[in-house]
Amino acid sequence: MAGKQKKFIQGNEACAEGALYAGCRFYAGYPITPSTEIMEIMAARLPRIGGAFIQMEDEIASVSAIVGAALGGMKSMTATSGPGFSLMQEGFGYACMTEVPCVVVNVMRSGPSTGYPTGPSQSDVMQAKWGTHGDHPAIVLSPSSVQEALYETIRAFNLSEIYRTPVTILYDEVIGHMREAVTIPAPGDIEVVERQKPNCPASEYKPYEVKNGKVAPLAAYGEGYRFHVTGLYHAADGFPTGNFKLIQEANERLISKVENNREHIWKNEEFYLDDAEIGVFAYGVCAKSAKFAVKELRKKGVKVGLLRPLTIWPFPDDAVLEMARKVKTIIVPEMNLGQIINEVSRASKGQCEVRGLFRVDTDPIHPKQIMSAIMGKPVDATVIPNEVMIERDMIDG
Amino acid sequence: MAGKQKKFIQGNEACAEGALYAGCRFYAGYPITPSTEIMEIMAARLPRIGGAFIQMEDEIASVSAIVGAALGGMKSMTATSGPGFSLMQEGFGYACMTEVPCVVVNVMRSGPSTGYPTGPSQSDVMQAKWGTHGDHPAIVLSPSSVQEALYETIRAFNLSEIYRTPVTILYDEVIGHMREAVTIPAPGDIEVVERQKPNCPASEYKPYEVKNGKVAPLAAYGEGYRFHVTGLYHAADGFPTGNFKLIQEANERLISKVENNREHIWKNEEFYLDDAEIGVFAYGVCAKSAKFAVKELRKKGVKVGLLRPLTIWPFPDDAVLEMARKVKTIIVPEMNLGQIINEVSRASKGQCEVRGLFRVDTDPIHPKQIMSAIMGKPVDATVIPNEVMIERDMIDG
Amino acid sequence: MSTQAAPRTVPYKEKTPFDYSSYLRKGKLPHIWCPGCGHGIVLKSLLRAIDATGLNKDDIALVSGIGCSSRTPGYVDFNTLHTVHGRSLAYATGLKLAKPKLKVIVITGDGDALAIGGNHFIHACRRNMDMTIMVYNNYIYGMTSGQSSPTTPQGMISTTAKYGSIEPVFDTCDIAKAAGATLVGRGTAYHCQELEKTIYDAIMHKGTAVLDILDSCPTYYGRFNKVKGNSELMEIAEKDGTVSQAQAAKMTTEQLQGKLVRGILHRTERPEYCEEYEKLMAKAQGK
Amino acid sequence: MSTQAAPRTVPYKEKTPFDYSSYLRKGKLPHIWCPGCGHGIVLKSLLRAIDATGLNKDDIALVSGIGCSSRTPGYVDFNTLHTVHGRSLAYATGLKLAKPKLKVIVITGDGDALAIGGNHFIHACRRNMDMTIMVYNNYIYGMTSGQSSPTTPQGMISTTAKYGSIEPVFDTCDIAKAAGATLVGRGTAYHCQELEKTIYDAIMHKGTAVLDILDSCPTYYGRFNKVKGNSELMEIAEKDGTVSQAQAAKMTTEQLQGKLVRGILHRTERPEYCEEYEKLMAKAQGK
Amino acid sequence: MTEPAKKLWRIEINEKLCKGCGICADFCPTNVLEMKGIIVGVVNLDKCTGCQLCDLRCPDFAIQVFPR
Amino acid sequence: MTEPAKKLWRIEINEKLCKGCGICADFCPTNVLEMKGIIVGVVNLDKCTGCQLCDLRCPDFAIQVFPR
Amino acid sequence: MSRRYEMRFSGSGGQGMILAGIIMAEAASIYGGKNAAQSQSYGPESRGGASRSEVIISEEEVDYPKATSIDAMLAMTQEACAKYCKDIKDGGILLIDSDEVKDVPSGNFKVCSFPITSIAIDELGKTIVANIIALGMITELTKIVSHEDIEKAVLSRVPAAFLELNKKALQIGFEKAKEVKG
Amino acid sequence: MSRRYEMRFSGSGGQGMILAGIIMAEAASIYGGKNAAQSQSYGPESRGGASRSEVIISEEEVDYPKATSIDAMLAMTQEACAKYCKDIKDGGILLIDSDEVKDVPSGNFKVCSFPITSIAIDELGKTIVANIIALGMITELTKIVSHEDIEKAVLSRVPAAFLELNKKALQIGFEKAKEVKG
Ligand SMILES: Cc1ncc(C[n+]2csc(CCOP(=O)(O)OP(=O)(O)O)c2C)c(N)n1
Ligand SMILES: Cc1ncc(C[n+]2csc(CCOP(=O)(O)OP(=O)(O)O)c2C)c(N)n1
Ligand code: SF4
Ligand code: SF4
Ligand code: SF4
Ligand code: SF4
Ligand code: SF4
Ligand code: SF4
Ligand SMILES: [Mg+2]
Ligand SMILES: [Mg+2]
Repeated sequence: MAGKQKKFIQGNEACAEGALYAGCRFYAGYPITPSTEIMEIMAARLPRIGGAFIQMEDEIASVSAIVGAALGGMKSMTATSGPGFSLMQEGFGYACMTEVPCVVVNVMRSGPSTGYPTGPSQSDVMQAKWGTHGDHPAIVLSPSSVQEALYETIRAFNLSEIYRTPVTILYDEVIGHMREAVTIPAPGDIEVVERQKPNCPASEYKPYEVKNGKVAPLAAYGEGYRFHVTGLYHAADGFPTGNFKLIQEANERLISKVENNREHIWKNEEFYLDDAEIGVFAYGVCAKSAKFAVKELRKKGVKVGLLRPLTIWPFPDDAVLEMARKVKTIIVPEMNLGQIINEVSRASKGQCEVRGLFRVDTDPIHPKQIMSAIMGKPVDATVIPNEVMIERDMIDG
Repeated sequence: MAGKQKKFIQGNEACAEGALYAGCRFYAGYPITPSTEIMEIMAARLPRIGGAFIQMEDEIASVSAIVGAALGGMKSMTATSGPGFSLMQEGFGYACMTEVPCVVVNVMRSGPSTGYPTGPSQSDVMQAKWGTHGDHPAIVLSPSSVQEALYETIRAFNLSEIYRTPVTILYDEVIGHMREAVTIPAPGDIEVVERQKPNCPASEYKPYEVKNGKVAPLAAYGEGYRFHVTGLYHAADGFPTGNFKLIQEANERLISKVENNREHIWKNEEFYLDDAEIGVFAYGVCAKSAKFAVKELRKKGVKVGLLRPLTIWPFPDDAVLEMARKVKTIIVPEMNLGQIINEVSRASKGQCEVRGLFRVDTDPIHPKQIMSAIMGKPVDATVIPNEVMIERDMIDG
Repeated sequence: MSTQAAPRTVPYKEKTPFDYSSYLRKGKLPHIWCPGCGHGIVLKSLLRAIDATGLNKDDIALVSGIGCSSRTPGYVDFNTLHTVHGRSLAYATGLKLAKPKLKVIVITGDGDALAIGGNHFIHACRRNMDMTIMVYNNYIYGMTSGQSSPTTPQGMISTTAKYGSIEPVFDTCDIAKAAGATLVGRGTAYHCQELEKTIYDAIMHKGTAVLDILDSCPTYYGRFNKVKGNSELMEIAEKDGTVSQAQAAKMTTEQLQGKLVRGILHRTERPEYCEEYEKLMAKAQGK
Repeated sequence: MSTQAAPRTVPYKEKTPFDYSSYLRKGKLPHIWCPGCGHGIVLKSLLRAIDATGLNKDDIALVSGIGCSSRTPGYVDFNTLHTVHGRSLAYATGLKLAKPKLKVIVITGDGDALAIGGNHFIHACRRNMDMTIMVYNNYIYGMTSGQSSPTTPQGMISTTAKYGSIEPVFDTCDIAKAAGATLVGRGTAYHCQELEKTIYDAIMHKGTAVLDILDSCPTYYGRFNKVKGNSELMEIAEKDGTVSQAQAAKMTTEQLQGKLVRGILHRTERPEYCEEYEKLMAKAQGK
Repeated sequence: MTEPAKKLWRIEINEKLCKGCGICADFCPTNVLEMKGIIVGVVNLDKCTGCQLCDLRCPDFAIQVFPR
Repeated sequence: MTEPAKKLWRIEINEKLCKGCGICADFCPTNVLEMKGIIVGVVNLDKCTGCQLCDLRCPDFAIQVFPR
Repeated sequence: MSRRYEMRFSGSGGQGMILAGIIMAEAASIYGGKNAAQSQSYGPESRGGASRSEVIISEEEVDYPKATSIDAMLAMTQEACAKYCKDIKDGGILLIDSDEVKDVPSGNFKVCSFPITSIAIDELGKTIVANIIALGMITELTKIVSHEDIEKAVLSRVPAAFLELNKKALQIGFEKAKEVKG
Repeated sequence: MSRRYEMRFSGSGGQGMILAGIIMAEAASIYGGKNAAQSQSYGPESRGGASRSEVIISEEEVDYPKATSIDAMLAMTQEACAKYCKDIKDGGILLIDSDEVKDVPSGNFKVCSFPITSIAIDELGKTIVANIIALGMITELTKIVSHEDIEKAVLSRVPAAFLELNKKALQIGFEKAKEVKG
């Protein structure tokens, strides 16, 4: 029965469905608009399937708790939005350093500080890469539809297990709250990567020992492998080290385990790029507007194409350079004041012009704005008809 | 008496001296290696001159308290290191959004998470720009000597008042703990920008009204101007707004008040750049090693020069592009695994080759490594003689 | 200002309506609170209490965090600071130490003060700065649409406790006292006149005063827990769920089961922080 | 495991040395602690107490934050987790809920638990998960070289209180109790055998047990405050500064002035969090 | 007992501010008020004692009772 | 009262671990121990009662007292 | 059907406009085999005030999820009508509840006016099903989904006890729309 | 003097090596009009273990603040000597406390050996001034700062009550160094 496998749900619900599908059995969180539905669904669903849900005292505690739970052997997750994401940065870095798999969702809302909590934005994309101190790896996925929110959440859990690193899912309030018909995969439909556990004798287990270029399996506490985990630089055995060489190696390995596997982590959609003379680089909700624009203009014969990264970090350098070599101009529409455009500029290595289109008024970039930008026409923000300009009252959830 | 105006002090002490000179009369903080001396000096000095010192319960409280104090009319400051800096991100964004002047010092230590606390690094330079969520301004200064720690701290306070925005001072543990003879300027020697207070009738005061392109004066609480401050998007009068247009404008203005004044905020030292064929781009302790290297190689006739930014953010795009047009290669030595090099790549617009030299083993990059890099020779980390490779025990301050 | 209550400037028994207008910012009403939300009632008690203190508006700072309750400062004509979620007390601490002459009143919610803000809460109590902390306790996160807070009673429904909450709860007053607050009290929106007096006492107190103020969120807490009327919700928790100290004195432990006591529950004297800091400065300056 | 203490596996009165080796990780000694640091003494009491419980090493998790005290887990052969400053209890909470069979023991310092970690501390107490929280209280931040902590007594010198501290202090036990901990106790490194029993009781307790453990930092606290000998420092604060409950019972309020009481100070029963969560799951599953 | 002379009261309802929560009506000791859709109305003015409770408990600054 | 037969004790000091803090010596009830530079030494073995206090209070796992 | 068919459901907070949008989108996507995206204005409206839900239906994947030029709109209150009617495209349809909307906007679109709330009270004794009646009407007026599909969608979203009530409401909607169409 | 003159003072935690470095650098920079930078190994050494302080003196601005090839080094303990003597340059000077350093390293540098600690006890009754004696010696051996400047620097760093003691210690250092030089 087709209707059975399909659900008409919000992006946030799809994210929760994806997490459950991927085997997430632990959620700790603190509510914040516009991510709260993820938490609320996990609160309802996890107890029904023997998973654990807990509301923590704040976001710092939340990210800490999911790392604790992951070390107890659970696939775990938390979700938040800008202010909470900022608070989680220290704990996120700890997960990177200790190589504990877990997933953090940031449903982006508008503004620095409290901003405009119910409005969407894409203003945390750079933070998702650089938010915590120190050199650390970043895998950040950015779904652009409700269905993708589900799929990319599964992928996030998988990548997190494969590379033993926290993975961030980043989408905007529009994706989080819109509803679409979503196919809920049946068990087995999509690969779910299970955590690799050690099978060596406990006495030989080294939680950070690289073998064949792969990260070490991660034992769970309480299962016979008594090991040590610390956020200090540590040797393969997990104990702190002050050895210069080991420190350098440890830090390099953290980065390279992701950077060396970029091809595996990258995921792009290319749309009408083959013969494009103008390229659009867009992710999240902007990619939707961009697709609309590209379709409309293609109808009119304009040679425009779209590169849509589903993996934002590591940044798709190769795909951008390839596009840059083909097109005259790359347009980068973002719901921020210019963030990922800097990466596009860098990655395109001067091979073409790069132009941004930025909007932070809490209304998504309109397809017409992108069409104007593609056509080289001035982009007027105020004539956009899709939202009524009114003094809205606000909530600051 | 020459001896009187000179003090032989650590970078951290110089930073505190600079703050006091600049009129800082409020310090709130939480200890963390390697920044703690700043706090300890402020604890000793402020009570003697009628200023306020308070040890807060954590870094979040610290950054909050200095903003509270700034709204009480005080020039205020806190200092921390990586983990604390991560925790301060939410509060930092609030200061950006509410346009409250204050100064945050991050003395960089090694590693993500707890890392190697007593070792230096430069691994928070990107975080200093992107650490908090949302689009926000960033002014980040990076002194490279003890004397500069003093001067740049004064400059930080001044810029913070001029642009009504928090300013970050970023230096590494080497600069923080080394001692040099420092000239303590006499009153009047260096300009100190005092906070501009309103002189309009209280009923007309709008704390966010831009006049003549300048930020509004900032009244202190309790002095007759009863105004409202919020981290929500707000109109010129300080009250929350949900108006699309005002939100867009408010956010753009936050960024542009800094970006439009880049020329004023930028500060670079150029060293042997005129005829250089190879350029080095270096800041903080790496700039010291770089200078050593440039001097040595110039003696040997190698045409190499140095661009040393004292303002890291806004990034010195123009100076880098100018250098890129001149040289064949830019070498970027950093005590991280490649951060500011991305900006150098972007800003040099493909005009020259950009090569990095990264070291994160807690020992500063050695001049010889930079010389090798300049000469195109392989850089070997292990032969560096200046530090003995031993298993050190560690502290995790 | 002394800990002794000064004579009120306006006699309260008179059956004349109180004129709030001089304390309200023009054009900011209606406020964002839902129909029947208790926060508005508490605000009015606060304004009457402030009026009674005779304090100058310029000398009062209202500091809040984030939450429905924390929107209070935007409506009233003082020095007002709406900060980030949970951190109001840290901002208030900085402000107060920078300008000790300000009377700092902190408006916070059960979530803002006791969940994310718990650490600043206990440290503010410990320091004993002259500061009034008003916890608008509606048993839920109102602003984010009804999740559990550290005061949501066990068994009750919230969007994060769909099977009934299993979370043990905090007693704001107990914690405040243990952490060092020198005045601790409780009031309710229902007992709005008594509350006004309690707030008055708290403001006049020299040191950190904490008030646990029970009010209601009909939109979420009431709705989820099937309490239909706004007034019914007030009756259950505020009217029937509490007793005055005088009443409590006459009740047995059994009778007190499940009841919260209103009034000033704890009052003691300890040196005020900013005054101690003054002395420290004098010492440092060799005075 | 019941709240009743099980018979000890090793009789403690015997004058035979305890063999720590099976609990120590090989090659990790000497530890980083300074000569005369109390942390080592407390660790030994902990190991003897654990031994007495008869618990399997695999079933014990030691979780800590950052600080000298928090370096403890690295030396001992359990499931050990050295986290970030102040957050140990949040990690422990996640771990415990994920694997309730683990006996979770949290090692933390006066700074780690009560300054930066204060919020997690009160919430852990509130939840009443089965967990032992050992606060190594040396009145100072040892790791960062001697700044004030929330337990630094007033008037004492630290690097951030050069004119003598004006900061009021927390009583760890009072706060733990007010926040809901179901067992609260105090011990000292000096009274290391008594401490061992107190720790034993705490571990055997079902629910959140908090111990305020007085020990010493001669390197900073002792040095700054001109206490020369390591033993002298222990004598002042631990031996002379505390009394047992039995002693306290015989003392007048005046005599008790300035003394802290050792022993199990508070013990009550409340449902344990993980067990409640089990019930919640059953309910959700319609069982 | 002689009844004291009845005092008269004037009840002002600010219709822009009243959100119709019904609190004033529910708690009026003499049932002077009654809800009319989403706004409160006065139905028994002569029973009003001027006790001010409606005003005191109105969350919206929407009702005030003046001596006539 | 007859004294019980004197029991004999063997005190083992791990010189690699002893940090010379002096705690064992200061608190030994019968002054068996004494500091020798930065290491503790046994000076009055025959006074040792085997009470184990030196071991119990040694922060460094450096001293143990065995029945001979 | 053009590449995208855009609908907007507007009214006040408690009138079930979001649910109406969801049901319509579900009828189109889950039962009708098309693609649909539904979004809503999120914010204080959920605490009263004008509320709005948008549905984009398409044979292809729906890209931009917000309305750009509206094919059909429902307005249950005056406030909502005034606020949101601006984006109706030439030739579009505006269905209004004539009990509430007195000030009928004019434009190059067709206005269908009907006392939806009173009918709900008169025929079913419950205002609560006014949104379902409206849904029936707009289904009939637009023909964007079939009667069967909308019915399936309605029935999957309402509690068991109210199946019949809602079924009736929908039928009333279908019929009244025919009247209105004339 | 070459572009930079590099010195290292090493010993154990409590021996005042960091202070010695600071005083030397201060003599050169504050009183001697040169530039100087002092740095130290920071870490657990401050709680005992080998400790180390480095001073770079230069007519020009000091750029790289760490030792690259050492002109003069002091070693007060065997451990420190072994750990840190590797970077002494050809023709450099190594001054060791012969009371402590028994295993004398060899290299293309000059080793000056003297029982610094015993002299401190014998002549001044206090081990605590051994570092100042050493400072006097190294001043005399290297001539990198003048006697007057080092004396000023010493006196500005010690408590008033100990001025004479330290002055004497410095003098002893100057003299003994002459003996050692032979
Ligand atoms: C760091 C952060 N986390 C979460 C939020 C979302 N948030 C806003 S208000 C609030 C809870 C408010 O509850 P309470 O303090 O009880 O106030 P009420 O709305 O009930 O008056 C939350 C969780 C936020 N704004 N910032
Ligand atoms: C976020 C953060 N802030 C500050 C620090 C620095 N720091 C490390 S340990 C410590 C205090 C430790 O004191 P306490 O918990 O009492 O432990 P002790 O060392 O006294 O045993 C501090 C402030 C840190 N590591 N991380
Ligand atoms: S959501 Fe609750 S707390 Fe917030 S305004 Fe509405 S009723 Fe009040
Ligand atoms: S610094 Fe203090 S607490 Fe830390 S190890 Fe040394 S004595 Fe112990
Ligand atoms: S004043 Fe009293 S009696 Fe009169 S309407 Fe108000 S509540 Fe009722
Ligand atoms: S209490 Fe106020 S808002 Fe509520 S019905 Fe009465 S007048 Fe209206
Ligand atoms: S066992 Fe007792 S008596 Fe013997 S040395 Fe140790 S402390 Fe002294
Ligand atoms: S207590 Fe231990 S470390 Fe201290 S002196 Fe005695 S044996 Fe050595
Ligand atoms: Mg609340
Ligand atoms: Mg401590």
